[in-house]
Amino acid sequence: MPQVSTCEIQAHMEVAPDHYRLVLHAPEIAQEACAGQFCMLEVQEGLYPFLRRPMCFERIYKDSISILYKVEGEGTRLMSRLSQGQTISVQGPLGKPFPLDSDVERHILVGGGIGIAPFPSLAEAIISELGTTPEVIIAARTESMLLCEDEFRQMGCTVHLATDDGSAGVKAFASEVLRELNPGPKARAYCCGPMPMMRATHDVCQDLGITCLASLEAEMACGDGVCLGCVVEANVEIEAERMVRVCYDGPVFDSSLINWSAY
Amino acid sequence: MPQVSTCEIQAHMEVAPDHYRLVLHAPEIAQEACAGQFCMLEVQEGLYPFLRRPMCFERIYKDSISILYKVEGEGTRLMSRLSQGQTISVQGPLGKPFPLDSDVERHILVGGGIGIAPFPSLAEAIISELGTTPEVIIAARTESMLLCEDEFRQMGCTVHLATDDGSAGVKAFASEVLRELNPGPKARAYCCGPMPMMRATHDVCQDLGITCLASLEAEMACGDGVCLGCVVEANVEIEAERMVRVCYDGPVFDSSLINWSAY
Amino acid sequence: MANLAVNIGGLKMKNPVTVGSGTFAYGQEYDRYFDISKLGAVTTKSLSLEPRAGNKPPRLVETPAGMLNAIGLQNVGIEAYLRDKAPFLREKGCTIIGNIYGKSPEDYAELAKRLDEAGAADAIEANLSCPNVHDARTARGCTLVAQVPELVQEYTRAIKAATKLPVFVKLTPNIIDIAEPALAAEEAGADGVALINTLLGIGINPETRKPILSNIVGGLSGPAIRPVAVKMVWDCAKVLKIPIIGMGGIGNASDAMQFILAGATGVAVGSCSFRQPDAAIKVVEGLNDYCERHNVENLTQLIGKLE
Amino acid sequence: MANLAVNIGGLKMKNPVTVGSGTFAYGQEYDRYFDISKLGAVTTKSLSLEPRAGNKPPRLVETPAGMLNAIGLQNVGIEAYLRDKAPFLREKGCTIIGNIYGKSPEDYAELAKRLDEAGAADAIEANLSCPNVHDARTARGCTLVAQVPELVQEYTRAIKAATKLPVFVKLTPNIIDIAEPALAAEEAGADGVALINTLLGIGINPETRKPILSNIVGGLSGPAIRPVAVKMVWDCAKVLKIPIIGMGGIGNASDAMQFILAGATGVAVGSCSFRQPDAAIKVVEGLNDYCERHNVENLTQLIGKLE
Ligand SMILES: Cc1cc2nc3c(=O)[nH]c(=O)nc-3n(C[C@H](O)[C@H](O)[C@H](O)COP(=O)(O)OP(=O)(O)OC[C@H]3O[C@@H](n4cnc5c(N)ncnc54)[C@H](O)[C@@H]3O)c2cc1C
Ligand SMILES: Cc1cc2nc3c(=O)[nH]c(=O)nc-3n(C[C@H](O)[C@H](O)[C@H](O)COP(=O)(O)OP(=O)(O)OC[C@H]3O[C@@H](n4cnc5c(N)ncnc54)[C@H](O)[C@@H]3O)c2cc1C
Ligand SMILES: Cc1cc2nc3c(=O)[nH]c(=O)nc-3n(C[C@H](O)[C@H](O)[C@H](O)COP(=O)(O)O)c2cc1C
Ligand SMILES: Cc1cc2nc3c(=O)[nH]c(=O)nc-3n(C[C@H](O)[C@H](O)[C@H](O)COP(=O)(O)O)c2cc1C
Ligand code: FES
Ligand code: FES
Repeated sequence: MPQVSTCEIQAHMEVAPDHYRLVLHAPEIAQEACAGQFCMLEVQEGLYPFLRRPMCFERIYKDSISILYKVEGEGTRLMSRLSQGQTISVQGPLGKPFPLDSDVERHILVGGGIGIAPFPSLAEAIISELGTTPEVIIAARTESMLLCEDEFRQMGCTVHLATDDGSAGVKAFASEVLRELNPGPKARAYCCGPMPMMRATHDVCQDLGITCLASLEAEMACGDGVCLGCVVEANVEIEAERMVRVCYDGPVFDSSLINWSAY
Repeated sequence: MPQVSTCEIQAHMEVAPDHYRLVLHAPEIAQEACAGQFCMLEVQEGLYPFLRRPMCFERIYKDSISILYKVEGEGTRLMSRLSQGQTISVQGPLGKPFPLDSDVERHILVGGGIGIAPFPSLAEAIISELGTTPEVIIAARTESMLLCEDEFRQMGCTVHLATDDGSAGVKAFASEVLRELNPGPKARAYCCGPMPMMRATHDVCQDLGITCLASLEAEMACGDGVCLGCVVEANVEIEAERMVRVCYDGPVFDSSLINWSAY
Repeated sequence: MANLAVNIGGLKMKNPVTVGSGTFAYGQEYDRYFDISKLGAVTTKSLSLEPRAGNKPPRLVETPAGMLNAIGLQNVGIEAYLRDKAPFLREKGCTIIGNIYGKSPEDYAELAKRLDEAGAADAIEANLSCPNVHDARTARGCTLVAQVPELVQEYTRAIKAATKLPVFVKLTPNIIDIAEPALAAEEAGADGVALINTLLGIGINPETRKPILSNIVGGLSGPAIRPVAVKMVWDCAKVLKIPIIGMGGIGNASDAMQFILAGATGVAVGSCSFRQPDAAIKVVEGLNDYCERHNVENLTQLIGKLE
Repeated sequence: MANLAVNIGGLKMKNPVTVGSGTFAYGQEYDRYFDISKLGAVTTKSLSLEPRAGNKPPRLVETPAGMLNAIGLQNVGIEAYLRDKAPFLREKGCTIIGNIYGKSPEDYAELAKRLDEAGAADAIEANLSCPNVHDARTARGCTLVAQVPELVQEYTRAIKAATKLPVFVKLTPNIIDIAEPALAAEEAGADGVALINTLLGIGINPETRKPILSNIVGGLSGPAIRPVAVKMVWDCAKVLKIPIIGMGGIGNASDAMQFILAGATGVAVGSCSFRQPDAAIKVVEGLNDYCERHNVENLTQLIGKLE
């Protein structure tokens, strides 16, 4: 069950320009959380910003969770000013986790920019629950924006880097790197990043005939399925609706369920 | 000239139940500030609360100022959560200071509850600029709410205590304590506190034929004379207006200029 | 425990607190945070005869102390509501205010009748004021039924004729004098009015130079609009005999008390649930605390008791 | 430096930024924070023929992302303005929009004439929409001149006949369709419209059970109402030929750009100055930055350029 709890900030550090890691003491939430789910953070007390901010779980520890985030606008800018010892209200875990399927032989995580955020916890879950080690494609604009490389290597993952400007790894889109890896039919891709990047990854997976699990983003108000603000258009009906809720029916969807032509 | 500056919190401590002292590094403002003036604090970044909060200067040091405040509502509650090292936006100094008159032989400061806040800096100014030591009447609901007693004693002031419940000092209103002190015609009273307390002090001073300088409170938006939100009714016209601005024409007024019957 | 029970035009509620239509879906999601049957009532998302897909995303913009939405009444339709949603609310023992939306008086009448016959609502709230759908074009300058008193009467009569359940008419703040449609609803037999729906607004992204909502215009809700809502409740309370359900930016008991003192018999928590999913039940608890603190035995004593 | 100059119905301004009447007094106070002559114009507090004492305090309530005020048009009167206030603005070299308020078309005409003759304003803004004074009762349900298109015409004509200065008519958001009075003003010869004035609202203190404002009702301003204001500017821009001065919750250049893209030629910073006294000049600087960042040579290119 999701809940709302006031959590102490255990650590808060800048990990790349404008990118931060926030570690929160959140035992109840950590206990329930699974990779792919997310939480809604109240950036500061009071009515500004009015809405909570959705953030996925980078890591899920025993008593705490970590969030990896990028300063985008006003809310995340205020968040970046929080310091250790302060508290913050966290609502979660929310949404559906990445499904873990033991039939899959090759797990390839494809993260673009801050879209890498849900994958450290997913890699951990794949390792601990399925006993295999996923491969990771980390893509970013430029070298300094490549996130979590060390984390993945420490877990034993093979890491492929790609940058738009070629400053590190190959100069290519993440989806192309995925294609080059020649994933066999028993492979599965997991992707998260900007919509065009996810769409391209979906297309590649369609070509290759493999399943692609995409973690979508949308503007959210409730984060919890009630406001119908965060919908995307699906190819099927979920709970009798075709406009499906990213927060509740997702954020993780089999990419073939999404009507990508709307993006 | 008043200004707006971002100031670091040098110290922040609870001095009585729900009462705090906030020390701010504010060199430009400290340099200009005089006892009786005030500043407008932005409680936290962003639009909540929407308006700044008026707070007078408890002490004015070389590079810093201190604020003594009581948690009243949402804004001061959020303020009380700030910690050392954080910054806060301060606008000031604003308003007219207490006039310092060397003809006055006996200065009696009368503070009710948190209304004591402007008097430590006033006592200092009287001592340093007029070379005399004021007397102070500290009144409060109960003993634990008596503020600044040690500060005044350290400056050499004679301190008279009064509580509503008799838990410390005399069980009497501040205005009555003032009357008992038999201030001669060359005495002057300075008062700050709840409106009824100031009105009573004004009445006593009228009886005694002495000048009473009252530091008024009013809801403020701009704190700077432009919105006309903080007016009180005067017996005279100030800058062609009878509804005078507490923030700009005051907050310190000769109490005989105020139409107390409106309160 | 103070007595918080109210009777809104025949609808008995154990406390005055319900939720804003469209901010609580059909109850299931928030039931994970608190027992929703403890609310005075649950108001459903607006139900239409056919399922509606709603507007294209983006549908939301955050604004200072509020938000704009242009959901466009996405809902499962009356059929799926009766089949999939109402049973849950009934099993929980909730009092249900069925909010309905249609394109004509006949639609509304039909919806009210079906809810009534199926026992799937205890009262009807007719949304005559959704800013995000434009099926019902009306007089010049007006785009909402609730802006035209004569239409309010026509719609209200049609609904009243179709059901014995209490009927509440939901009004819009996009108007000069909200008392006019409120009086029209009263004259036509409404058992109460609900106000306010959202204020029309636009959010623009200066960087892209585009409106943020796909629909361009959305409805503004949240604490930002609370003073407007309290004023409109007060305006209506001065002239109406039927009760009022007040809403607009209520997030805690103190907010709710503003509406009650201004003359509301019921109150609804809307957008504030999004930031605090248990806000509605916290309002119930807070109203009880308020009554105890002020030695008020029956909360009804305070309705309209602005001094 | 981008070219920010605009021409609002004959009033040339070096940039589009002015201030909300009543949020900047007569300029002196904020001139201590920045050189106010750098603004496109300074709009004065509403001036009346006689000095006005305004309403009794309390006159202010803070609200979420905004505030209610019921100042009641306290002002020094035209006489004292001409004698004590205008000279300061003139010496500074400010462009002046003289905002006026009266009880009849004749009052407005007289005020406009005196400002014009004394050279104490470069344009006239007629406040037909102050919610805090009730001298000018109008049609049923309406309490403001700006709610009644026929009255807007009558007042506008009277002012136009009295002065050669550009005349702007200030409108109220408490209405169904703001384009109606705006079109009425245009027809009657107005050189521009200014919008929005405040939304009507009430704040209640639940502990005392009393309204917070002595006047009970006040006007809501600040970022809370910004989406409503942007929408109304957009509504007017679609149908008007005369320019619009947009306002309502503008606190920075990005806010101002929303209004400009929606169709405003000028923008005014109101309540946000209270929290940041140099907000208006920061908007000027920010608009310049915006233009440079987007390679826009003349800001006028962006007026109404919502995609
Ligand atoms: C399920 C989910 C998980 C996410 N996980 C992460 C994460 O782990 N790390 C991370 O850095 N970001 C993540 N995001 C994106 C993050 O929520 C936004 O960057 C953030 O809300 C921006 O807030 P702001 O106040 O800084 O920006 P502003 O632009 O000021 O925000 C204004 C409004 O837009 C919304 N918004 C803006 N950008 C986005 C976006 N990309 N997605 C959704 N809403 C947005 C905000 O929530 C807010 O309501 C996630 C989004 C979703 C939906
Ligand atoms: C010139 C001046 C100097 C002051 N100096 C001090 C001081 O040194 N220490 C101190 O503790 N308090 C002082 N006050 C009072 C202090 O400003 C209020 O207690 C504070 O603003 C309350 O804010 P809040 O958010 O906690 O209360 P809320 O009740 O949540 O505030 C709501 C609104 O009411 C206003 N408000 C509430 N109470 C008062 C009040 N008594 N006076 C003015 N506005 C009020 C707030 O500013 C805000 O706009 C001073 C007031 C003025 C006018
Ligand atoms: C996301 C959202 C969806 C809404 N959907 C509906 C709806 O379907 N029917 C309706 O009558 N009102 C709807 N409303 C309006 C609310 O019920 C309520 O009248 C309004 O939001 C004001 O209350 P609030 O400020 O507490 O949210 C919706 C509001 C929001 C924010
Ligand atoms: C304290 C205050 C006083 C005001 N006085 C006037 C006035 O005298 N004349 C007028 O036309 N508008 C007056 N207004 C309205 C503003 O000029 C402006 O239209 C409104 O506040 C919306 O802008 P904002 O949200 O930026 O404040 C006043 C507003 C405030 C907050
Ligand atoms: S954010 Fe409300 S339904 Fe998804
Ligand atoms: S607070 Fe604005 S004039 Fe005093």
